[in-house]
Amino acid sequence: MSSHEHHVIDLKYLLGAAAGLIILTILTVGASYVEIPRPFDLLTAMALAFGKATLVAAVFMGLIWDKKINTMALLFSLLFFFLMIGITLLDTLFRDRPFWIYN
Amino acid sequence: MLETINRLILPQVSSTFAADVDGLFTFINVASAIILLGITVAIIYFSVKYKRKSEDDVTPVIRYNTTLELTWTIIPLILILIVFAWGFRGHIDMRTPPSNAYEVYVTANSFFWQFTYPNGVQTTDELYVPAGRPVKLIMQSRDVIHSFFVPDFRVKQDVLPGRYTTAWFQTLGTGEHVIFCTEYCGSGHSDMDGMVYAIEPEEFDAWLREQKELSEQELPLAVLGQNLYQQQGCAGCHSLDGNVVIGPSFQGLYMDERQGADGSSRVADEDYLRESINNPGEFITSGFNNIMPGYSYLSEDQVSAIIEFIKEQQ
Amino acid sequence: MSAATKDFKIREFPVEENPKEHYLNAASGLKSWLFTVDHKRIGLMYLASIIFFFFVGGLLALALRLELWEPARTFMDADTYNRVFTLHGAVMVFLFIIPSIPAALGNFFLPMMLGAKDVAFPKLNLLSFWIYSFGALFTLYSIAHGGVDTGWTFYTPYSTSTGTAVISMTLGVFIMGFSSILTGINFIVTVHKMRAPGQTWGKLPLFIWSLYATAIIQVLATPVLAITLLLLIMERTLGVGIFDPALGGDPVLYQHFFWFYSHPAVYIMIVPAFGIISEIISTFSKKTIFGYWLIALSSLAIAFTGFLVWGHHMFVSGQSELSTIIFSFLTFFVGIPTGIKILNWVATMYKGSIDMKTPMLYAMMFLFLFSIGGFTGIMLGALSVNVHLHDTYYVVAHFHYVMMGGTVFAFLAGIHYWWPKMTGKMYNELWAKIASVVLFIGFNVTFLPQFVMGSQGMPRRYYSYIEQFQTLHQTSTVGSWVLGLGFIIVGIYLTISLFSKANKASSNPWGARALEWMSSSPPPHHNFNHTPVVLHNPYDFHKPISEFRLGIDGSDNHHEHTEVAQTQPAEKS
Amino acid sequence: MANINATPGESHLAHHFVDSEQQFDSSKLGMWIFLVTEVLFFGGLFVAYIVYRSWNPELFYMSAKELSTIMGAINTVVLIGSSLTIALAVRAAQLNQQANISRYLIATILLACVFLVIKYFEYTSKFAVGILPGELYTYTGIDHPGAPIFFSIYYMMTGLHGIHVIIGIGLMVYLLVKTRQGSYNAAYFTPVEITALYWHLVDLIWIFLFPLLYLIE
Ligand code: HEA
Ligand code: HEA
Ligand code: HEC
Ligand code: CUA
Ligand SMILES: [Cu+2]
Repeated sequence: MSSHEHHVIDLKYLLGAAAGLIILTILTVGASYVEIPRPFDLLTAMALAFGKATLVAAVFMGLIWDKKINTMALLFSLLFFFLMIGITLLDTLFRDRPFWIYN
Repeated sequence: MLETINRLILPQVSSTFAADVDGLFTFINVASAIILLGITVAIIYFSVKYKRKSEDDVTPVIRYNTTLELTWTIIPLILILIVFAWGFRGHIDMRTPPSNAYEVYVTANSFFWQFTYPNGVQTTDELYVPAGRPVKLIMQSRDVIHSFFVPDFRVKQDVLPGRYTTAWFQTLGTGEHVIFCTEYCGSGHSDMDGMVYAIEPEEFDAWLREQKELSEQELPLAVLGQNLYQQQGCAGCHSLDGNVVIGPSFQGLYMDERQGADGSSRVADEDYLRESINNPGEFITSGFNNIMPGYSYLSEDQVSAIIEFIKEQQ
Repeated sequence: MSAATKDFKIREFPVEENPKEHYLNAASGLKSWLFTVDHKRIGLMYLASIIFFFFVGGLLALALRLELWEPARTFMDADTYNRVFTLHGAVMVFLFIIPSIPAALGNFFLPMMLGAKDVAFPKLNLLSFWIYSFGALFTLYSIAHGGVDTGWTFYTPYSTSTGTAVISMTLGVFIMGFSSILTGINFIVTVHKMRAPGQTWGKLPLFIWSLYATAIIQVLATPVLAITLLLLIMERTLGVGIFDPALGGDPVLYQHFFWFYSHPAVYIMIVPAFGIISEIISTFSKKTIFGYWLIALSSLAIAFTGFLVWGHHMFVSGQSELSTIIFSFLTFFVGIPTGIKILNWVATMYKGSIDMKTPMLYAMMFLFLFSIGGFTGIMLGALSVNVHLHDTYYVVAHFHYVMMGGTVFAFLAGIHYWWPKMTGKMYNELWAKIASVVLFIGFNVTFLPQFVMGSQGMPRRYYSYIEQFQTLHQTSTVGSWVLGLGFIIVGIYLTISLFSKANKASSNPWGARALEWMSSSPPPHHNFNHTPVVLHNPYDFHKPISEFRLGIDGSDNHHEHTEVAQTQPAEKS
Repeated sequence: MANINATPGESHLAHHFVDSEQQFDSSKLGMWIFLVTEVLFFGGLFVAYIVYRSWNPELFYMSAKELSTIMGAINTVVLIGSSLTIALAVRAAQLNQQANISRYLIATILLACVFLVIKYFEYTSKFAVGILPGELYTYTGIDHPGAPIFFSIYYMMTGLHGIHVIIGIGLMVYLLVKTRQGSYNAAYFTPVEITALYWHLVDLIWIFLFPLLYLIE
């Protein structure tokens, strides 16, 4: 039971992912020149970035073919990152607003 | 009996929301005590009853009991919901000053409190308030974070640099109550205390007027300087009798040869004193830390008054 | 590693009593310790360092208490006092309690309980010890250079403006953070990949479950502390101003960052202690643990919930009302899984065969003291009450009850429990019991009065105080001496037990069932002389002990692969 | 698990592992967990970024204008390229193509250096006009009371990222030396694989930094 079982990623996937990444980069830059109303400009940019991130993680880092636990580790880190941001924003965005029950 | 215990372990009840806080405090204590007692009794009882008799005692296999598990999930769950709701309700009161509250501006400095009343009167470390009327404090810090705490009122709020925070209270009657700083702020943190004097509203109005008149009087420079010495909190760090408190004493300071921490030395003439007050970090006297706040917001006249006062301390 | 045990022939491996060869004499000389990759030796080195720093922290605490004898100055000035409590807090938290149970006892026993020869990355483990020592050096350096006077929380803007050695101290803590992270990574991977054949998740000892939950917190929270301290260092050196209102920054944001780590960190401190208690209560009651899965999973529940409540340290900091309320609400939910643990432990004792040996005695004290600490935590989580109690001695008493009464008492329980396994020697039971009672009394005399004075409004971090509090402070100070006396007794009888000859321990003095007891005392270099196989849950006391001593027939752990490993430059990971 | 007693054909098996698959999986899981810590490490800075951006949207808009989109975009492409080359290096190792491992590693190192050189030019052009972090900030082109804050965050984020790039280069140089010594082959390439994972993460973080710092409209 040794290492030749490791999945060798097909060349076409690697090149395809790279191409996809370049295209998405061009799209990202392009989108920044288009007037998109606020929050949506940021959302578009982030959606594109997440698309790119998924490509890197899934193909380059081989998560598609890998043990599920590794994917879970990555997702967990994101979950906690979002918790950190989300809960902090509950403070910083609502500082000058008293809680609705008050008054 | 609970009441007696409370009086022993809690400060006096002197504001409108203190009683509610104490009520929740008691509730949690009693509930906890009951559960704790249950646990302790069980432990002791089991240890005695099921004491090991021999090395090959056989014990039953009990892995799980849904009813029990549910019981000790649900009862605590109910208790915490009560505690949350109660604390939350109390907190609403604490965070919503009535709109007719009397407003006082508070400035926290290392290590003294300045109170500014609507008519411009200022006091240091002494807060006068009309008894029985809601008072709202609008607070800001001039340097690091401090925290305004009056145990008798159950009021506490951090005071931040660069931003206002507020607190409010309404006393139940006249009285004197101690103020503590409860956010660690350096050498003088434990000395950063003060007093709230709740006095009858009429008395308060009279006091306010009197202070206003006093402040408008033409005073000799040195006397004005002495007032500022008290008001601006210099007294917290600089003594007049030669003792070192946090900073060097003012006694004999004028025209003295001062040794700097960097080895240089300077004569404490008027220029030096002005600089030391406005920008104390420029020249650090040896043996001391660079902790004195700058007073560049004082007017030229005020600085001169202080200098005149320092000159008198020979 | 899901191993189908049926592929192998298994047989019982009797345990060798008082072996001639074991990990302690497998090699000798200072170098054989400092550069060892044996998890057991690394564990012991951690243990020694941790005990050393506990004494440093303890001496600082005695100094604190002594200074508080008189309302004004007793024997040190305000600046010294401020440095002393900062160092006490920082040493106790970062150098003692965070590494304490995981890095010392965990390192020693995690691989043994899994039937593994070592942790997954032994070199990383050694590196982690060295990083810890290196970080500790920075801390000592900052003590030598005037100390730090910010409090262990390093709140800005005070920490960016004070003239003390903040940078070297925070750098030290930053570095030690990596040690904590590496230990966490090592443990997670070891638990996932190196369990003995047959050891499914449902057959893991609860100490492993607790270390696993702890490792998850370490891995997720510690990096945030690292970035926080890095920002603080940048703030002091370059004035980046992210936390400085003068440059557009916000000091409250610092507190979010700090507590995002430091609240979960309190569960780094306590969850491993829970693990020890599970082992001990079951063993000394000689009874299957009650609610195995609930105890196991509640560790994970605590770990997860622990990430959502950090703002309860900031109720009066000026954060928004919305977050204040949400944090308060979530805070209480940690109490539920914790309570489940406590009550399951109590239920385990029911109809047991209870033997009040020293570890069990400590475990009972733990239950009592930690419950008080936990309930007062609930008190502090209640919004309106917190406003009154925040930053008073009530908080000081709360966290000493959970950290000292909880973690330290559990740590003591663990040390006594595993002492025979680690050293091969038995301590004096009578003296151990006397010491535990002295500690218990001393502890309560020290910290109960602090609840009272805190409720009355005595603020913490106060070098001087108003006279009203003097009696309570003096009682507390006297208590701290009783504590000191207790620790001196512990130190003496443990040291004696090491050097006396007559008290050799058997391999399983308590009649426990977990794997580490199925090896000799002290264990051999490779933990077991065979590859252990697990059939039962480690608390199945009704199964014959021989079924816990199984191993793969013909397997020989002695020198399998070792020659190869030594000649090859083994890879780093 | 079948070969508990297998004689170690793979010389890289450390003594405490049962077989090389266990060892490989362990290393990989270990690396992934390390990457988790990296995500949260950078995560702190992203939180700071988001909080300050929500407070000062105008400032972020004005400040981002100072950064060169072209340079940022080029660097993005460079990093994506380097991710591809290191993935190819892993592939080469899996396929036992010794020479290709070296070749791709060199390509990755070169691309990483290109990234740093471009970053260097970006930094110096900012320094030249007084755009420095925090207190050192002297630039007057942005009319906003909290003007330094954007660039403080910018320098912290890109600086930390840059340090990761430098560490990555160091690791790859080490791999290159080892490859030349013939240490890696189809049976054993764990170090290449986990370094590649690390490098991809460096790329991942840049993928987020680029739109957040350079492309604010
Ligand atoms: C080991 C460390 C440890 C542990 C385990 C805890 C556990 C808890 N802590 Fe504590 N805490 C600290 C260490 C710890 N804490 C430290 C160091 C500080 C101060 C830091 C500083 O400022 O310097 C602090 C401060 C602190 C505060 C801030 C106080 C302030 O500054 O204003 C709060 C507020 O909510 C709090 C709450 C809690 C709660 C709810 C728990 C819960 O986890 C407790 C849960 C346990 C129980 C509830 C008991 C058992 C349960 C039952 C028997 C079932 C029945 C239960 C119910 C009915 C609820 N803690
Ligand atoms: C693990 C954590 C831990 C532990 C175990 C302790 C243990 C103790 N702590 Fe501490 N403490 C903290 C963590 C801890 N503390 C923290 C985080 C703070 C907050 C700091 C801050 O505000 O920033 C704090 C703050 C703190 C204060 C408040 C200071 C203030 O706010 O002004 C006090 C005051 O009483 C105190 C006392 C004690 C005492 C008496 C012990 C005792 O339990 C100690 C018992 C140990 C010994 C007595 C040592 C035994 C040694 C000997 C007997 C000497 C023998 C020597 C030789 C043979 C050479 N601690
Ligand atoms: C927080 C404590 C603190 C406060 C409040 C404070 N000072 Fe100081 N002061 C110091 C310290 C410490 C020094 C010595 C270090 C230095 O030179 O900066 C000092 C130095 C001085 C000096 C120079 C003395 C010398 O040694 O040559 C003068 C003059 C002075 N202060 C005046 C004032 C005045 C006037 C006020 C009030 C308006 C004031 N200080 C408020 C702490 C304080
Ligand atoms: Cu001001 Cu503490
Ligand atoms: Cu907490």
